[in-house]
Amino acid sequence: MTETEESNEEVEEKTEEYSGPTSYGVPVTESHDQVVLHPAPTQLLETVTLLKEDGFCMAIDVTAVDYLTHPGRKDLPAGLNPERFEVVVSLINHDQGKRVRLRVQAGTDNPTVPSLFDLFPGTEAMEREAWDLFGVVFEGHPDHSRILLPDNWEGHPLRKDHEVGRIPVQFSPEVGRH
Amino acid sequence: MELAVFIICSAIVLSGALGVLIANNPVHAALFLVETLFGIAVLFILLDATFLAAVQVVVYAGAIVILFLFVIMLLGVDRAEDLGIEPISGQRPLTIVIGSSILGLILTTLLISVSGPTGTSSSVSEVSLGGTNTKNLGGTLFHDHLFAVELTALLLTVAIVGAITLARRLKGPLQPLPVLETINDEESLPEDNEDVE
Amino acid sequence: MTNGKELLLGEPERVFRREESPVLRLNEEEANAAIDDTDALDDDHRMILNMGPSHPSTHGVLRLMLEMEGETILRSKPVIGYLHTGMEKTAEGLSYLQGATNVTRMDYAAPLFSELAFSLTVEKLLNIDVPPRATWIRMLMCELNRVSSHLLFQATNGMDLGAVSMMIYGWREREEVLRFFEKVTGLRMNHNYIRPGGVAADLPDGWREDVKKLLEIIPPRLEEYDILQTGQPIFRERLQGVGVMNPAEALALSATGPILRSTGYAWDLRRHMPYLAYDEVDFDVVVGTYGDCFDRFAIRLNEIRESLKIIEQILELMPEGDYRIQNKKVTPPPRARIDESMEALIHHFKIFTEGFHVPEGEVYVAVESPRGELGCYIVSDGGPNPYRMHIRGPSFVNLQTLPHLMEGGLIADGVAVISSVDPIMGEVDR
Amino acid sequence: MARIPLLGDTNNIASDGLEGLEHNFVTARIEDLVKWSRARSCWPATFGLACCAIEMMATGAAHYDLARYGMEVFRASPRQADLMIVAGRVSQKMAPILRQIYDQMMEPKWVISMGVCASSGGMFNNYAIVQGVDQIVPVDVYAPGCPPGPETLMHSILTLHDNIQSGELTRRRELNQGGAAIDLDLSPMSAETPVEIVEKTTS
Amino acid sequence: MMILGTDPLLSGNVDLTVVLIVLMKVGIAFAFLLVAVMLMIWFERKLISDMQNRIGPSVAGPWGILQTLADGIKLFFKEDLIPERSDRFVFKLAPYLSLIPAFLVFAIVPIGGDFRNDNGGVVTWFGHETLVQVADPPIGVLFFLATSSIAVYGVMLAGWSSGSKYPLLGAVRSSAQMISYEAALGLSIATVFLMSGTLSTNGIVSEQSTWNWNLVTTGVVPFIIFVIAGTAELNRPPFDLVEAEQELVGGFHTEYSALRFALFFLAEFMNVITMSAIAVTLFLGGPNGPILIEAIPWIWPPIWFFLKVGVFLFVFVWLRATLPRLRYDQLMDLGWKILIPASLGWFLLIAALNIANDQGWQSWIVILVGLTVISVGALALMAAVRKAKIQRASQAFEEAN
Repeated sequence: MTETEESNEEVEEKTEEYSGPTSYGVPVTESHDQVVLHPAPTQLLETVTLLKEDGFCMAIDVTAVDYLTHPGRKDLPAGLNPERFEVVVSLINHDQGKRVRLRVQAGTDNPTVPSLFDLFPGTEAMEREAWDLFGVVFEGHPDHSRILLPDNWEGHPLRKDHEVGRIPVQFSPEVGRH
Repeated sequence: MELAVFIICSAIVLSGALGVLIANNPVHAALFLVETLFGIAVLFILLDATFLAAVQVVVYAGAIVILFLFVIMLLGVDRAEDLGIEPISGQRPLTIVIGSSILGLILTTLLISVSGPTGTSSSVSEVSLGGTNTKNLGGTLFHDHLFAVELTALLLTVAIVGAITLARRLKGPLQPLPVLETINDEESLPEDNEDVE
Repeated sequence: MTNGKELLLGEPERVFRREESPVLRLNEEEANAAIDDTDALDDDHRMILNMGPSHPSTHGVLRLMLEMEGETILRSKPVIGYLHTGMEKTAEGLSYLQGATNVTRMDYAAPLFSELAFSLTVEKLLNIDVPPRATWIRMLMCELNRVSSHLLFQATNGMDLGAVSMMIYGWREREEVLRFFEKVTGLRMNHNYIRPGGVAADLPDGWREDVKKLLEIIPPRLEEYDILQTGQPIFRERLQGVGVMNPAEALALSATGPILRSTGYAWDLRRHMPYLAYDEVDFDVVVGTYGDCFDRFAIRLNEIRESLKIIEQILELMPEGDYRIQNKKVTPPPRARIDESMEALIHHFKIFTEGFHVPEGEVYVAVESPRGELGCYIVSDGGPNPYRMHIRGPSFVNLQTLPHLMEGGLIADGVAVISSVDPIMGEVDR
Repeated sequence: MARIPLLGDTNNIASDGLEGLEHNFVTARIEDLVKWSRARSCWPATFGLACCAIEMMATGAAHYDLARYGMEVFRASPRQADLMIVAGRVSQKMAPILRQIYDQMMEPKWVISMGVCASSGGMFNNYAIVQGVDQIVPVDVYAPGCPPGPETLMHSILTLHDNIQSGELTRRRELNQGGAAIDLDLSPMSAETPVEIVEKTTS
Repeated sequence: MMILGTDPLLSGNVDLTVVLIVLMKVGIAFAFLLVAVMLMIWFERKLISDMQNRIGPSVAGPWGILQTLADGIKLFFKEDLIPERSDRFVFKLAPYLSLIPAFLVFAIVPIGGDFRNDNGGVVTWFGHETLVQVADPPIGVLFFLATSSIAVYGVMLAGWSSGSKYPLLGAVRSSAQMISYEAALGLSIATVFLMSGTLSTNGIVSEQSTWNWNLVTTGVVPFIIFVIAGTAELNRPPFDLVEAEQELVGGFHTEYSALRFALFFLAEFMNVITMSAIAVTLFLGGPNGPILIEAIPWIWPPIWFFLKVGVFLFVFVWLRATLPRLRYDQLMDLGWKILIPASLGWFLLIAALNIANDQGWQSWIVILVGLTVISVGALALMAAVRKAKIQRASQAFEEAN
């Protein structure tokens, strides 16, 4: 945990130094005509609150990306420290027909971001999915549990260091009772 | 032949009654009760009281015991009970004494008043003189004893109202979400549902 | 947001609750303990009932954990993952050309939409524009697919309410659309027809007549559905006022598609953020009024009519030209060229073995599938396979509305609600 | 043998009706009669998983109509079903439940593995999908395709009917003890400890 | 014995021929019912297929007519199971409780006989005068009500004894449903008693021998109520909540397999046939109908009877193919708030008319006054129901906030 906190602080320091274009107080870039914001995990709730007040009324998607084998990506704003795990949140503004995407550098070993449940309860399942498949912790989530895989599954299969291949049938007397 | 039927029915009635007492499981007890009621219905037929026999089955077996079962299943008390426990000490011997004395009293009274079991079937009894037994029964109830019948009906109605008042319990979310009256408007027909943006 | 607008949308308070929420937040062990704990049952007459995952009305393998009092549903929790296929992991091992094969198996009732979302995303990453004919073919096929998907809904919805004939009728009409699909794509479902760069093949000869025939067959059958269902008192009784949701709740729960529109909130990506050529055709966005199951049913029924309207216009507006982009790097050469040209052979070989490289970057593109917003998020590291491919399945998100819609209803209402949300488990579990 | 009788052809109906009972109906052996009835009344369990389930339902609908073979009686309760059509990919999470449902079915019971995902995992050779449902339950007929069209499914159903009627399946079943010979090691679930699945055949 | 009633066969000496005739009747009724059920299942599957643009069973036997036989044999030879958590004795008993009443009811239905010229349906067989029904007890229709109330036990105990949740829910539903609708059923039949003045089925049919069918004389309403309540009593769609496949998997018979399940299946369809037969007897004049060819007069009554029964069977299948299922509370509302008050009101109206006839009052005044009173009552009831609904809704609303 301490490592994560340290890295978070590091990110904050970096963003303070950041001199590029900002929007809602956080660095902003553009990817194929799509607006991408880059808040730090600690800034996430604040940014999303601002966005929500600004008419972004729906959280369309929450997912995560594991950049283990692709560390040197170029599309981050200069000065932002890339981390292994990134949480991607898509919001939509119905009035203006605009989308915005937030890419949060969640950390390397114990990726942690605050849960958006209190702002958008619709993110509950998506955050559970991100935990299930990537092991990203969402602090303050009301039901932080696996959603797609069995409760007693070990590992997070969409991480890049997890095998793709065939795993024989697993049986457990506990699951699947009626 | 009638004697044979009588003996068989008596055996059914008695074994059923005994079963009600002995059965551990309330559902089994209720089933034994049905058995008893059936036996009695056949006994009624033997006495040519066919209407009574049918009503016995329709009302008692068809409605009342079903309600018993309904309650038993709904409340989930359908588990076998341990009969070894006596909530009131000495209740069993006491029951035997009181029960047998009441039985003795009734039998004595009956034997004195009608001078022994007659075995007369109802087709020749007072109720059935002239006309079918349904008609006579109706006549007896709704001509001769109308006041008593109505009084009983009133009593039962009061009992039902009382039971509902006592048992009604308002807690938690009730029925489906508030059904607004407007929902039944014609507006919700799909033809009118299109909203051109 | 102004106050007036909030009033219009309603109060979303219910969905924000952590405690006393309609969502049953129990895990497996706690639920099993509650099931075994018979004393607890006696105390407050509540019981935990498991519905599924092989229950006839749970549309495949959805499992619901219901907390019931008698037959009234108090809280519930959709338990999913029984069809988890690991498609997002598989996608990382497939090239961009093969990717459509993978995503098409997600929403198996409307496979073309997943292909479309995937292809549009890849095209955006590649910065290419497909020829107009490809765009219009895509629109034609997608709208037909929307028709077949909604017909399937009509069938299953009828079945879930006990109208057995509706099941057969819905399938009968769907079969007509599938025949056309088979003619065009070679398959009845899981077509892999829309690919990055265009579509797999041009429309076959006589497609216009086939589509016209469909346009003739389906509308009168929809009238029959109206007679059998819409005007049916029992049917209306079963659906009206059941599973009500207001627009604010739907927005908060990120519900899209017919669920959002049923609350009276007009939001359709085809109109409000047009893609393909939807800004060139005329159609209506169907919205409901009360946000109940009946509205969701009626919206789907009328969206079939709207789709047919669009298809009619496509028949007139369909341009001539290429059905896929003429870019050697992305599209394989025609079969005849391979025999003549060494270069074509090499291109063909490269595309089908290694695949084409896509510039580094990440992008999210969404389309309006029959179930709501279907989005595709792809991260490319410059290689021939997507570094990460994520599909935002509308069913997956919409499923969160179930506990809120079912709260306080009877089991039978629960069945109607599940049916009206119309989840496709392949897309939920991916 | 697997043939669909010409539907409009009423001349053949009488002969088709009791096909397999070649000799006189009255003097037919009881065993033949039982086999005939099992083949003619093969009630499937409602058990759909993925894409194939849609095609399975399409097979039951108007254009293909499984009812012709007395099979429109899809039973929701596995106790009353004779045939389990595993229609679609079987995930690791679903596998124990599938086996449980199979165990709840009464003998004699048959299994059709519909589609490549159920038969072999198909294109999804990854952590989530069971690579072939025959690891969990004994499969009698495999239907190829992704998804198999209604014709393919019907062909596999008719093949099953033929095998039931010829007694082929009953013989095979005796060898593997009705699927009981598939042995499952019930050790705790984890990705690291693969479970041994041994198929014992007493031959 | 009075229970066998007014059959002239038993009024004289009971010799061997008489006993044989009685046995023959029982045998024919039994065999007829079994064959009819077999055909009924086939008929239903074939007809519903037709309504759904399908072909239906066509492989087992000519036109699939042996489909039911195949199902039966298969179920007979299937592995049987008694669930571990079940109550073994009751579990085994329940199917028979369901089946036997279904058989018994058919005994009181007159399926033929000559009812012309106040003949009372008497025919002459082997030199003995007899009725074309197994028994004609003086309480005939009450016997039907009694047996049908026993049939509830089969369903209810089957659900309970299975020892699992879905069947239990099915059982509780069924008992409530059947009791509720039995009241409406009984009240609608009561109007027939008023018109006929007898409970005996033979007597009721005799009263309708001159096209004065009870359908008309009781004013159609009781007939409609009888058909609706009868459908509910049979657990047929749209009232098949007991089995409700979409909600309760299989309802009360979820845990049953093999032969025991077949018995339930059999009982269900047998009940459909007997209910149709009773409806024909009570409202449609039973076997009465014109004798078209005088040469063989005895053949016509059974033909008319089966034709009328066939119409009912068709209607039951039609309902199943068309209507969605009611919800449980809607079912109860229909039973208690509409059918029972309506049948009660109509019963009182008919009774008033009867008294008017006896006393020589003007019948149109009675009808006018009666209808007014009934509609006032109906309005009052509707207002009460509506008020309760609003009250409950507002209460729930307050509690929610």
